[in-house]
Amino acid sequence: MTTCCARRGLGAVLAGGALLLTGLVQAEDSTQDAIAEYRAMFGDDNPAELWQARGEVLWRAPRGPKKVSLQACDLGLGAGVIDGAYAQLPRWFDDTGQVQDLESRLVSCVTTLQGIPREQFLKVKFGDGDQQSDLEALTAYVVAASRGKPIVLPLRHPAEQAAYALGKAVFRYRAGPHDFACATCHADAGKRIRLQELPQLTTAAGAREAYTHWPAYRISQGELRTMEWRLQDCFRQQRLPQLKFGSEVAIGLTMFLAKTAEGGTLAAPGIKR
Amino acid sequence: MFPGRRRLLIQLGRTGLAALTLASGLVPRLARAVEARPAFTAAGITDALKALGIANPAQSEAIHFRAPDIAENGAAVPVEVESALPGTREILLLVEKNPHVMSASFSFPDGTDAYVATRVKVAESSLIHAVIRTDAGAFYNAKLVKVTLGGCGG
Amino acid sequence: MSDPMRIRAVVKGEKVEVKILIAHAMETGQRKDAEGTVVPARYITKISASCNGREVLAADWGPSVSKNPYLSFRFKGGAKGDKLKITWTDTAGDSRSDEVSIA
Amino acid sequence: MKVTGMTLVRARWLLLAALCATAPLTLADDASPDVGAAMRRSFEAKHQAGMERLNQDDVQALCTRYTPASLPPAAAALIQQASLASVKPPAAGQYLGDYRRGEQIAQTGTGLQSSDDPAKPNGGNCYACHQLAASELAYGTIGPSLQRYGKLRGQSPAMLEAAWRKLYNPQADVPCSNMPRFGHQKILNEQQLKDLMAFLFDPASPVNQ
Repeated sequence: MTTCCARRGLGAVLAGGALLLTGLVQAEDSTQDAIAEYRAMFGDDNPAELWQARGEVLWRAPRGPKKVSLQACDLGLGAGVIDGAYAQLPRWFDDTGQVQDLESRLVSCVTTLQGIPREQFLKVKFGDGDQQSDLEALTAYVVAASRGKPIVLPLRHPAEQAAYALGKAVFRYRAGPHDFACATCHADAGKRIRLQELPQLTTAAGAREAYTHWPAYRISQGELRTMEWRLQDCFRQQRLPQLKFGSEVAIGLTMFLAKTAEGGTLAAPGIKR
Repeated sequence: MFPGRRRLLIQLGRTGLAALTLASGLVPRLARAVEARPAFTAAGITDALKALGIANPAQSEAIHFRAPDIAENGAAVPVEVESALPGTREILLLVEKNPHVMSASFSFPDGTDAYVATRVKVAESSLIHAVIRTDAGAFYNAKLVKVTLGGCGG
Repeated sequence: MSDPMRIRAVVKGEKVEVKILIAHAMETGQRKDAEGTVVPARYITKISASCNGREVLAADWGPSVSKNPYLSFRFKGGAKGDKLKITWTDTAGDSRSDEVSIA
Repeated sequence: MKVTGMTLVRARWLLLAALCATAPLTLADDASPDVGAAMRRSFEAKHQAGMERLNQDDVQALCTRYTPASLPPAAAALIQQASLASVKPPAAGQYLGDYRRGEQIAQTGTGLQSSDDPAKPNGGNCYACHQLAASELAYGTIGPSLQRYGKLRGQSPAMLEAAWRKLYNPQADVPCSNMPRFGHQKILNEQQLKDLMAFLFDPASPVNQ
């Protein structure tokens, strides 16, 4: 039974031969078609749901020294409002005097409302096998409540504008032994790394394509990954030191991406290679 | 080491040192202490089928087997099998190039469709076999899945 | 302690379509953690489904079923409101059952 | 910038002068936020990835500010000149190593990340950006296809020298190129560069099939 051929593959070759397409173009297209099929086969059955479910429990349960739930947490649209909140983040918060993304805002709520120390809560920022991250679960839950909502970021506060300007500048900051910047891979249209298409993050279309699907379940890791993780891992691959959680560069880049993606419809948590 | 496997090693290396070793563990060589079922410790298709008591299954186009031609990531390859063979009792999934070929078996009582969709780990480009046990003997169909690299590779 | 499964069971014509996502690491026993310690093998070996107490699927799994497993199947004889129960057991002897009403 | 440090310090002054004379843009005038300072506040050293990696050399600073298309000609000329001077040819004019090892280097994406083992050799990760062997489907398109590189060009001394230069310091040919300066930044050592050269030029290499 080991000699059996790939029936689908053979069928494609026969069909292509009849049309006498040029070999190179055909090979290119069939590779991309196959990848598209791979992605399509995952459908809507996204393990990110497991994180969303856990996040919902964490959101509602009285926890921490103060034994309260997060239902009084203000994510920008008022206490306890999660519907559409992610679509309007990052934003300025008067109570902390900072521009915050969803994740750093969740940390503020957990520390101030529930009294859980920041270090304790952030001990597992990013989950790994047995070590589950409460932050990832909460993020997944809140993000899912903005599915189908358009991104709206008016940037009325000067600090929001400053965050955007910083992110935009950081995007082109070349450094490290490889001279990489975000722009090295994400400033041009129609490029790819290996077989991975690269979104052109300087355009609305490209930024929307990327931003509206993050956070995402990463198949390669079997984990739900957040935007803070995404940025930290990009800088790791740029060969730079480690991006600090909730740092001004993390918030700035997120603001730059979100603002560039403004008007896009959120579809996160997504599913990624 | 096959090129496909090496590529996967590189690909999985992206999560760092931990992942370099994770890669080698993607499809494990099982300790007998953990795994007592002979089909799940068999190294090749022949041995696995022998352990399952199946000899010389015939290929059948009545087994609809859907899997992508190319998998962006071997950690999860979607597969969908539906058997139109009458009296289908069991669907077995075997990944030929995995060190342990046997991935899963599904049995269907009366009233349940001879259909299953799941996701399996594929260590390197490989044929995936769907073996069907029916009241009238065993049949199979297979599909080649190429495992490739997607991202920055580190 | 394991997390609940996500189970969707919907009547489609004369059949019930079931889709399941399970929170399980499906550890192969070869992976090392960040400190270089081998993470012991731990994966689901058995999974079964029953509808109002009648078995509708039984499966044997090895470690090459993907992490956070997905499983979909279809059966006849289920109706809206019937109870569908899924149970898995892993190599560590841990086991979990979750039940949903068919929609 | 050890090798070209002196050259570039001088080049920078020349560049400033050139830019001041021709355009309002200089390295000093910057209405944008102090990105370098924000970067230093936002990162922390991790394993082999120390904070010094956030510091920019002159090429990085200029290429942060400009793309190859927007780079003022004076700056481009200075980058090229300094980069050309940085290129160190291999010992005894031996450009070609082992294409099999070269293929490994082209396939390997690790090296110099905080998560990488510093004891292991760095990869070149060529396939991330370039098509090389026809048999490898998983290739990137950030850089041009290098399929049949040697077959199309032959092995004349000029060809070998040009390819070595591109691997060693691509800024010598394309100022503000996206490609890493593999030799100049010591990402790959001389033997690794020779192995990659063989991967490109050896008639038996999969690149030339």
